[in-house]
Parts: sequence; C-alpha cells; structure tokens
Amino acid sequence: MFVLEYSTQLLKQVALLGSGALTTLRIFFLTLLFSLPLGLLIALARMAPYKWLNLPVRFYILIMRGTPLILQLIFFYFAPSAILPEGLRFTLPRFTAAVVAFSLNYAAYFAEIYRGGIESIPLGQYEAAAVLGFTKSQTFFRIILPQVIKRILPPVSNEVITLVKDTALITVLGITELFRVARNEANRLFSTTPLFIAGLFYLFMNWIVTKVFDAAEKKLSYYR
Amino acid sequence: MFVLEYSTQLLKQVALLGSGALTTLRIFFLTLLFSLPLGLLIALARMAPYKWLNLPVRFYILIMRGTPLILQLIFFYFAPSAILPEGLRFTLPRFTAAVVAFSLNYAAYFAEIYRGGIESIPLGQYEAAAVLGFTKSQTFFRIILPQVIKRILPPVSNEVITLVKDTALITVLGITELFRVARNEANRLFSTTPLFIAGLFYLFMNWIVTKVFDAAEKKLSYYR
Amino acid sequence: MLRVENLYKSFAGTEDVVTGVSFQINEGEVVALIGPSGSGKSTLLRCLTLLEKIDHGAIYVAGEPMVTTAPSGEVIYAPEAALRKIRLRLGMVFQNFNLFPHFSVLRNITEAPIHVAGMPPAEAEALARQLLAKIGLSDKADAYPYQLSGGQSQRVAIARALAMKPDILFFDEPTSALDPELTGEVLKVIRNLAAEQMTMMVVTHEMAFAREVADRVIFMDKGQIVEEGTPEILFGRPANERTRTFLGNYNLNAGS
Amino acid sequence: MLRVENLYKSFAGTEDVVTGVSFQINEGEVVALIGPSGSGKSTLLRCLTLLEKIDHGAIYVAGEPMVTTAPSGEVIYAPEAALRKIRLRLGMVFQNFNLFPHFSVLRNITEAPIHVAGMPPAEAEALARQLLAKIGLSDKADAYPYQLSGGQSQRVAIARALAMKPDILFFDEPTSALDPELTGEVLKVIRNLAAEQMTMMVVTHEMAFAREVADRVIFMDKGQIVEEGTPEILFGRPANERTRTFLGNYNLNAGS
Amino acid sequence: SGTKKDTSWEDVKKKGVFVLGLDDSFPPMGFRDENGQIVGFDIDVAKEACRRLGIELKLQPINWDAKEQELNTKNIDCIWNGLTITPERQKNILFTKPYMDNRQVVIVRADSGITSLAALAGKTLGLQAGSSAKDALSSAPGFEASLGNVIEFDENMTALMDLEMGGLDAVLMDEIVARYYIQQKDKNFIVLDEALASEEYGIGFRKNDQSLMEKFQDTLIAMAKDGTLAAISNKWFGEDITVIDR
Ligand SMILES: Nc1ncnc2c1ncn2[C@@H]1O[C@H](COP(=O)(O)OP(=O)(O)OP(=O)(O)O)[C@@H](O)[C@H]1O
Ligand SMILES: Nc1ncnc2c1ncn2[C@@H]1O[C@H](COP(=O)(O)OP(=O)(O)OP(=O)(O)O)[C@@H](O)[C@H]1O
Ligand SMILES: [Mg+2]
Ligand SMILES: [Mg+2]
Repeated sequence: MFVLEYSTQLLKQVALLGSGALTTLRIFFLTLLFSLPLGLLIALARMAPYKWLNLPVRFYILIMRGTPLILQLIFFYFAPSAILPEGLRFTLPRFTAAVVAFSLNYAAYFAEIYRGGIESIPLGQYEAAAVLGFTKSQTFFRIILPQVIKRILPPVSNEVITLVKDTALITVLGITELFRVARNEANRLFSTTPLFIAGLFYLFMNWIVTKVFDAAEKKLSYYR
Repeated sequence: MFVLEYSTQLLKQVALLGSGALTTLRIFFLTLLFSLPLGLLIALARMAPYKWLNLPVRFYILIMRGTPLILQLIFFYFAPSAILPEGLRFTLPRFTAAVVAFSLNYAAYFAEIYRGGIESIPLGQYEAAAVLGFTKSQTFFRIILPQVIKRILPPVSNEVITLVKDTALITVLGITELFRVARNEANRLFSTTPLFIAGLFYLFMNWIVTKVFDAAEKKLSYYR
Repeated sequence: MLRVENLYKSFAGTEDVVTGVSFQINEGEVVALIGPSGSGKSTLLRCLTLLEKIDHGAIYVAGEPMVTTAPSGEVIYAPEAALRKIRLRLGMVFQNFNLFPHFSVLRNITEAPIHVAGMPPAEAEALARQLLAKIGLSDKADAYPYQLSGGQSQRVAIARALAMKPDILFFDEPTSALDPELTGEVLKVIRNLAAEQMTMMVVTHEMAFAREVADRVIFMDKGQIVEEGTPEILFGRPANERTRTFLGNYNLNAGS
Repeated sequence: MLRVENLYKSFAGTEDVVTGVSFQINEGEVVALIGPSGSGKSTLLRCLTLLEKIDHGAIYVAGEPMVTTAPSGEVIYAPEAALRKIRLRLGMVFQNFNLFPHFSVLRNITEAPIHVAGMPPAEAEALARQLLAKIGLSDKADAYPYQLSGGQSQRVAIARALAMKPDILFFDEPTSALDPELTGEVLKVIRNLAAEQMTMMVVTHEMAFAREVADRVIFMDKGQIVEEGTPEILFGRPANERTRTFLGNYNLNAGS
Repeated sequence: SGTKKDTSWEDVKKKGVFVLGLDDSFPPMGFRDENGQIVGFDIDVAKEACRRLGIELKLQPINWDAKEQELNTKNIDCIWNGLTITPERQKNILFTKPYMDNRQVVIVRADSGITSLAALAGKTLGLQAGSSAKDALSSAPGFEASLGNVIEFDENMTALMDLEMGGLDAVLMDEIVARYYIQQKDKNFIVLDEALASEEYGIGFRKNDQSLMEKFQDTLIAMAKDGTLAAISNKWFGEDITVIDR
C-alpha cells in the first residue's frame, strides 16, 4: 500500500519533470542549431589575416569564455532596455534572449574547437586541392571541413555534454525548465528527491548524447 | 559630490566582493591540488588492461561528467549522514565536502584529458625506453609524462577556466563566496551592478589563468 | 610548353632561394631536376604550380603568360580567369601524395573532374576506372587512402592528377617517401607516361631513374641552374666541378 | 654472442609471422637481414630485443638463456633480474629514431647510462661527448631532436644505444626514413662501427650497403630463412630461386 | 522512532550553541548589510532569545533548496527566516506558533493604471520560485486562472527588474519584503491594496525536537509580553506587526 502510493507519487513527479525537460530540450537544440554554424564563422574570423577582424573576435572569445554564462543571460535580457539610448531600447522575449546568450556563448567555445581542428589539417591538403583547381570555398567545404568534423568530434561532445547541464541556468530569466521544476518540487515537498530524479534525467540525456557521438565517430571511422 | 559618494560605495563593494573572492580562490586552488594528481591515477586505471578496474572507472567518469556538479555537491555533503547505516553516519564540514565534490568531479574531466595525452604519445617512445632498460615507472615519469604535459596544456586550460566559474556553485552548501556575495548585494541594493563587478573578478582571474598557461606553453616550447 | 625566364623567389627572412632561373620544357619532353637538399628544387616547382608567388621573372605556359615582370619590377600575374585556365593545364604529384583521406580512391580521382572541370559524373567515373586500370589498381577503386601502401598511394595521386588531363605534370620526389621495394611500381608508371609522350618535370633523387627516363637533366645548386644536358652528358662527363662532386656523392652512396 | 633456435612468433589473428627461424651471430660479426616487405624481419628483431614475446623457441645471449621452450611447449623467459641484465647487452636503433623530443641531444645519450646503468653523471656526460665526437655531432650536444636532420637524428640514436655499451646492436632499416643524401652519414657511422668489431645485426633495404659491410647476409621470406651466406655468394650466385627473384627486383630498381 | 526520548533542548544546552539556518538574501528578515554582516528582524529576535536562554547563536547561511537536508542532517537546529507555515511543510517540520502575519501583495508600476487584482486579467505576473507567493497563488485558483502568464524567478530582485523593464505587469511577493524594497529604492512601484491570502511565519524545527521548539516558543511569548518583540518590530517595520500570543 505504502509502496504503491510512493511509486505513484514518484511517477507523477517524473511526469512533471518530463514537462520541464521539454523546455530544456528546446533550448538545447536551438543553441546547437545556432552556435555550431556561428562558431565556424567566428573561427574563420579568428584565423583571418586581418587585425581589424581578428582582435575584436579574440576579445569576444575572451569575454564569452571568461565570464559566467549566467551573467551573460542577465545581460542579454536586461541590457538592451537598460543601456541603449532612449529611442533605441527594446526587450527580447525571455526565451529569445536565452537562446541568444547561449548561442553566442557556446559559439565562442565551438569557435576555438573548430580553430584547433582546422589548424590540424596538413597544409598539403590545401595545396593538393589548389593544384587540382578547386576554389577556396570548394576546398574548405569539400576537402577541409569534412576532415575537421571527424577530428573535433571528441571536444565537441564534451561541450555538448556541458550544454545539457548548463541549460539549467536559463531559470535566471524566469523560464521554467527541468531543474527549476525539480527545485520547486523539492521546495514544495521539502525533499531533495526531485533534484536527484532531475539528475537522472540529465544523466539519461547525456547518455544519449554520448551514444550519438559514438555513432558519429563510428560512422566517420571509415577513413583515417 | 555624487560621483565621490558613488565611487566610495563602489570601492566598498569591490572590497566586499574581494573578501568573497578569497573563498573562491581557496576552493579553486584546493580543487586543482587534489584533482590534477587524482585525474592521473584515474586515467591510468581507465587504461589498465583489467576489466574489473576499467569498468568501474568508466562508470565513475560517466556519472561525474553526466550529472550536474551542483547535485554532486549536495550529495557529498548530505549523503554520508542520510544514506549510511545508523552507526556509520558522519557529516563532512561544508567546505571539506565542497573540496571533495569538486576534486572528484574535476578529476574525471582531467582523467579524460590525460588519457588523450598519454594515448597520443607514439609507441616508439615506450619501445626506445624499454630497449634502453628503463623500468616502467621510469619510462612513465621520465619519458612519457613530460611529453604528455606539453600536449594537454590547452585542454587543461579550458577546464581550469571553467573551474574558476564553477566555484560559484559551492553556494549550494551555504558557503559564501564571490558570486553569493554579489547576489546578496544585488538583492540588498536592488541593482545588478554587484553581479557585473563579480563578472569582472572572474574575467580577471581567467585572464591570469590564461597568462599562466601561455607562459607554461612558452616554457615548454623549447622542443617540438 | 613551359618557359621560365629569370625567376627569383625568396621567403620573408631568407636569402634568395631561387635566383635567376631560366629554362624551358618542350612538348612531350621529360625533364629531371636534381640537386642537393635545400638547393631550391621544391620551391621552383611550387612557383611553377602557383603554390608560391614569385618575386621576379616570367612564366609562360603553352605560350600564354602566367606571370610576367614589368620594367618597373612589378610582378604581374594573369587575371584570375586566365590563371584558372592555366592552372588546369598543370598537374602536380606530391612527395607525400596528399590524397584526400575521406574520399575513396575513385572519388579522389573523380572529385576534381566533376566539380572543377564540370565533367558529367558518369564520364568522370569511366575515366577514373580507365586510369586505375592503367596504374594496375582497378581493384582498389573503393578502398580508402589509409588502406593503400605508399606505392599504391602515389600511383593514385598520379591518376588523380592525370584525370584533369594536364598538359604538363610536375613530380616532387615522387618516390622518396617510399620503401625501396615500393618505389618500383611508381617508377614503372612514370616510365609508361614518358613512353606516351606526357610532358613531365620530375624532381628526383633517383639518379638511376633520371638517367633512364629523362630527356634532359637539370642540375640545380644554391638556387641556380648549374648545368643541364642529356643524361648521357650530365652523368657521363659533367662539365661543372660542383656537378661532379654531387654525382660522386651519389656513386658513393650506391656503394660502388 | 647470439643464438636463436627454432623461433616462432604470431600475432592474435594472424598466421605465423616468424616460423621456425634458427641462426647465430658470432662476436664481432656483422649480419645483414634482407627480404621482402612483410617477411617478418622487424618482428624477428623485436623478438630478439624483448619488445615482443615469442611463441616457441629459444634465444641465448652470450651463452645465457634469455628464453627457452620446455618440452611441454611452455615458453620460459629468464627471471626478471636476469632479463634486466641481458637487456643491457642489447642495443637497438629504430627506423624512426625514436629520440626523446623533450631532452637535448646530450641528455638523450646520458639519461639511460645515469638512471639505468647508474653511471655517475660526469662520467656519462664525458662518454656522451666522446660518442658525439665520433659521429661528428659535437656541436649539436645542446640541440633538441626537432632541430636535427634525419641523418643527424639517426646518428644520435646510434650514440644513445652505444652509450649503454651493448654487446650487440640491432638496426631496423636505419636509413629508410632518410633522404638518399642523408643516408650516407649514417652508413658511414655503421661502417666505422663494423671496423671496430662491434657485433651488429642490420635489417636493411640498402643492398649495396649490405654487400659492402656485412660479413654474412640472411635472406628471409614468409617468416623463414631462405638462404644465408657471405655477401659474395648471396648476391653473386644465390642458390635459391626466391632469392634470385628478389635480388632481380633490386637490380631493376637500381635501373641497371 | 517516536518512543525515543526527546533530548533536543538538553543537547543544545550542552553544546551551548544554537545553529540557525537561513537564506541570507531575504531582507528584512535575514540578509547581509553593506559590511557583509547578517542582520534582519529574525536575527535580532533570535539573538535576544538566545541571550535569554543562555546559549550562543550561530548563523548558518544555507541554500534554500536544500533546507530539508540541512535540518535533517542536523547541520542546523532550525530554519528561522520568514518561513511560511503550510500544511505540507507541517508534515515534515515542527513549527512554533506563528509569530508574524504576512500577506502576499501585488506590486505594479505606478504608471500602469492597474489598481485591482481584476485588472490583472490576461497580464503577466512574476514571482520567486519556491516562495510562499507561489503557494498563495495556487490557493487562489480564480485569480491564477485569470492571469495571462506566470513567470518564476530565482530571486525577487530579478522579478522586480523585469517589472521595471516592462517584461512583467506585476510581481507577487511577501508584503514585508515588498515594503522594504520600495522604501529602499524609491522606484515608481505601488502595492495594490488588495492582497492574496494572508499567511503566517513560524520557526521550523526537526519533527522530534519538541522540547527545543517549546523553549523558543516560550521565550518568544515572554519577549512579546515584556514589549521586546514590539521594539524590534518597530525598528524594522516602523510598527508592531508581530502576532505571537495575541
Ligand atoms: N616557406 C618557406 N619559408 C622560408 N624558407 C623556406 C620555405 N620553403 C623553403 N625554404 C627554404 O628554401 C630553401 C630551399 O628549399 P627547397 O625545399 O626548395 O629545397 P629542395 O631543393 O627541394 O631540397 P630537398 O631536396 O631537401 O627537398 C631551403 O633553405 C629552405 O629552408
Ligand atoms: N603487432 C602486430 N599485430 C598483427 N600483425 C602484425 C603485427 N606486427 C607485424 N604484423 C604482421 O606481421 C607480418 C610481418 O611484419 P614485419 O613488420 O615483421 O615485416 P618486415 O619484414 O619487417 O617488413 P618491412 O620490410 O615492410 O618492414 C606482416 O604481415 C605484418 O602485417
Ligand atoms: Mg624538396
Ligand atoms: Mg620492418
């Protein structure tokens, strides 16, 4: 009897947390969607031989990696209306602001990973492509990038795993996601159990992330 | 007049935050002190050819990287007295529990970095050492490890930068550190300024971290 | 086919690496370029294949100017469109092959014909298979570069270059990354190309090969052409003292 | 000095790589080991230098058993202490040098004498400088491996092995990673060692070198010793058909 | 283990130290002043109570999410920080009698023209996650249903910033905190006269620590009788708003 009641309650909680997990997943996928290509652009800018492009990008990366993401979230939500001159003020919807902050932050991390990957491709690949007459953009997208992707899978997977956990930070903008639901439940029931159920959710998501990356690594292991 | 008052207030805040930063620095250095060598042990266990040693270590790394650090902090502080059988219960002092959780968590990350580094050293180095008669431990400490350290500096610096920011999590155990001080001030003054001053503190610390690693990289660049 | 006039090339912070080189290669001719390490052979080849910009001089490919130098000393490259056309006339085989590791052997060969030359994929594949047959690697069409031995890799690299139907093919030490036993396969392919009247310029340390296959041998030292001539003359009775020393060295290595 | 009896070695999932090899090397003798790629030469050398465990057979170094096989088929290695002593009698020079990149040239040479053989540092350094003088690299004592050319690296690798005063020195293709021009330096050093009566076994593709420096040549194919003899006999009038094919190949490559 | 003898008061007395757990960011009940010292109404009361009981008061900041664990693992002896008494919490904690009333009030921008709860229909309301504002809202289902959107924040501060910025139309929070804020920062906010269900603050103890709870409850009643409590209330709120023993 007790066990039954206990387990229905547990089930109820899991369902509740699941609903919070949906928001978590949305921010997760949107962040990847924007930050992965943006990171590539930033990496290219970072490696460009022009100082005027180079220096601001380095500064951008320093700020984005050097300060806590939570502050960046607060900044992107509150700053446009607090800092801009009167006529130009605007406010992003909170979820949009969260996506912007996450994407810009993770793009900085991904940019450094891309850069490492791109710089590790031997010069000979560029030269062979040049002599065959490939244009610069053909060379990059047909020859270089596919090889880069294979090489950067491990560090990217690290960042993605961190992202799964970082999603909890959006709660600072008043968005309810997995960890917020767990905290509310913990408060209401006066128990830390919901927090640990949330932990299992994160573990599960990260387990899937790991599997996906393992599969990708396997898929790309057709060559060396 | 106003400016003066404003700037004394700002100075006062910086001083207050500075006191919080001391705790931040303590947890930061203690975590590095324990997790760097521990990570090496874990990496060696992870690579050992014994399944009984190997599998638990993989599981450990999965849990430590797959679940939020904040939960691990809660766990190491509360679990010993909540889970253990009556007579064996104990509670670690909060700061100690924080150091334990941080060290165990970061050791998992460092372990994977060490592993990557160790596996990237060509077999020929081991063979050359073996033929010259070096023992296994001489080979590891004289030949392999120094080369590993050079190679893993960049990923280690990434983790250390993250650690600077992660220190803010210890507030979950009721320890007052930089970010907690900033939040309290922000609450009391109804202003986000303290948060952004805290941001500058983190940026400054990370700037120093970056400089230290740059210097180390330079120092080790005497060979390739 | 190729004419080089008074070519100079240096790198930032180095003395001149190529200093006033002039020569020409006629259609169907095979020229071997030999010389000690650091004499500027690779640099010269890289200038000819547009991998490096020259500092002075002129290069003409099939009569068309690829680059010239104005009396003011300004180096003028042909416009981008013209350069692109000229580039298609030049093929290059690298010492380290530089195959694309993520493409199969077949795709390594077809990628450029399809996406650069605009050849229909079916036609490109047919051509690739024909080339593979010619170099004796028909069974490796679906293999990936890491599955090939060095000699096989180099032969694929040659096929990849040939698929673009270049008018002139450059080789930079095509066998020096290979075990001596694998060298034979590659040299055989080059010999066959020579027999088919392919215009080629080969930087090589394989004196025996240079001797056998080249119509003309150019000996370079310290960025300059010291001596050139038919293999018989250059190996048999070199006019220049430096050439004699260099070739003596070679004979010593060979242990005879 | 070294006696090998009926040695077998295979890897998990491969057919036997070395199948019943017996031979011996006398003190002061130089033996060249030749044979086609994949014939098991490197594997044999690795078995002799304890880098691989053998599956069957016996190896004796200076009369002492390093490994033997009991009638039951069990392979018995000498106890760890004895093995350590035997290991010190064996030196090995690798194809890829495998210098320690984080040590200077001097320290590459002194590290093992000091920390393995327990030589006083001053003495080790004096020895190292003497060896460096011998290989003509006195001025490179403080250089790091990445600053050396291939030929210089290989000579340092030889000095590193010699510093441990081995009784027998093994070389696995000591020159095949080198440009032909750099090969000369290394071959000269080995020739000098031979003149000093150093016992050596050299796996090599340099037939000319084998011919000149070896007292005896062993030809291996498919894991077995096909033929052995003095260079004059083996190169001049090989008894075995397989040897003839292999050497014919070599002569073809040499282009003569 | 209901049969076990309750020695909680003796234990504390023997230790000589009483550990009070609080979230140190809850002005004016317990928070940090500009020097980083923990001050507040609850703190002043607790100090006086401990003085009378002859024990030392130790203030232990805790994370609000982990308060159950903190209490159950005996890291703290009580939670005394404007803790709202709810039936759900009463299952797990032992409360003193309520010592203060607290209404949940609605703050809006002065220029918003909103003057009643009804005017909030379809609007966006913010509140602090896990706070009693949340409970109060849940127990006013009609009002909750009339709202357009409810946003939960980590802290009241961010909610009020959002209100100022226009991201929210109203914030629901403890009256005590609201008045403190408005007094501190003269922002253009007003508090609506209408409020949600009033609730009560109590001190929370471990379920079994009956004797300890009673000791403090008795001391509080004594402090109320001799006017000490009123004086402290006047210091922080300008009037006596305590309710114990009334
Ligand atoms: N990118 C560069 N930057 C600076 N110096 C260079 C560069 N490339 C080549 N050099 C220098 O130019 C000189 C000629 O080099 P090059 O590679 O052309 O010689 P090589 O004749 O091909 O020698 P090898 O037979 O060893 O290949 C060398 O001194 C080399 O160090
Ligand atoms: N560690 C290993 N695991 C499995 N197979 C191996 C291993 N090492 C060598 N082999 C196989 O053993 C055979 C002999 O290799 P080995 O390297 O001894 O030949 P080799 O005579 O030295 O050739 P080469 O002249 O190319 O160096 C080859 O077929 C090789 O694939
Ligand atoms: Mg070259
Ligand atoms: Mg071998």
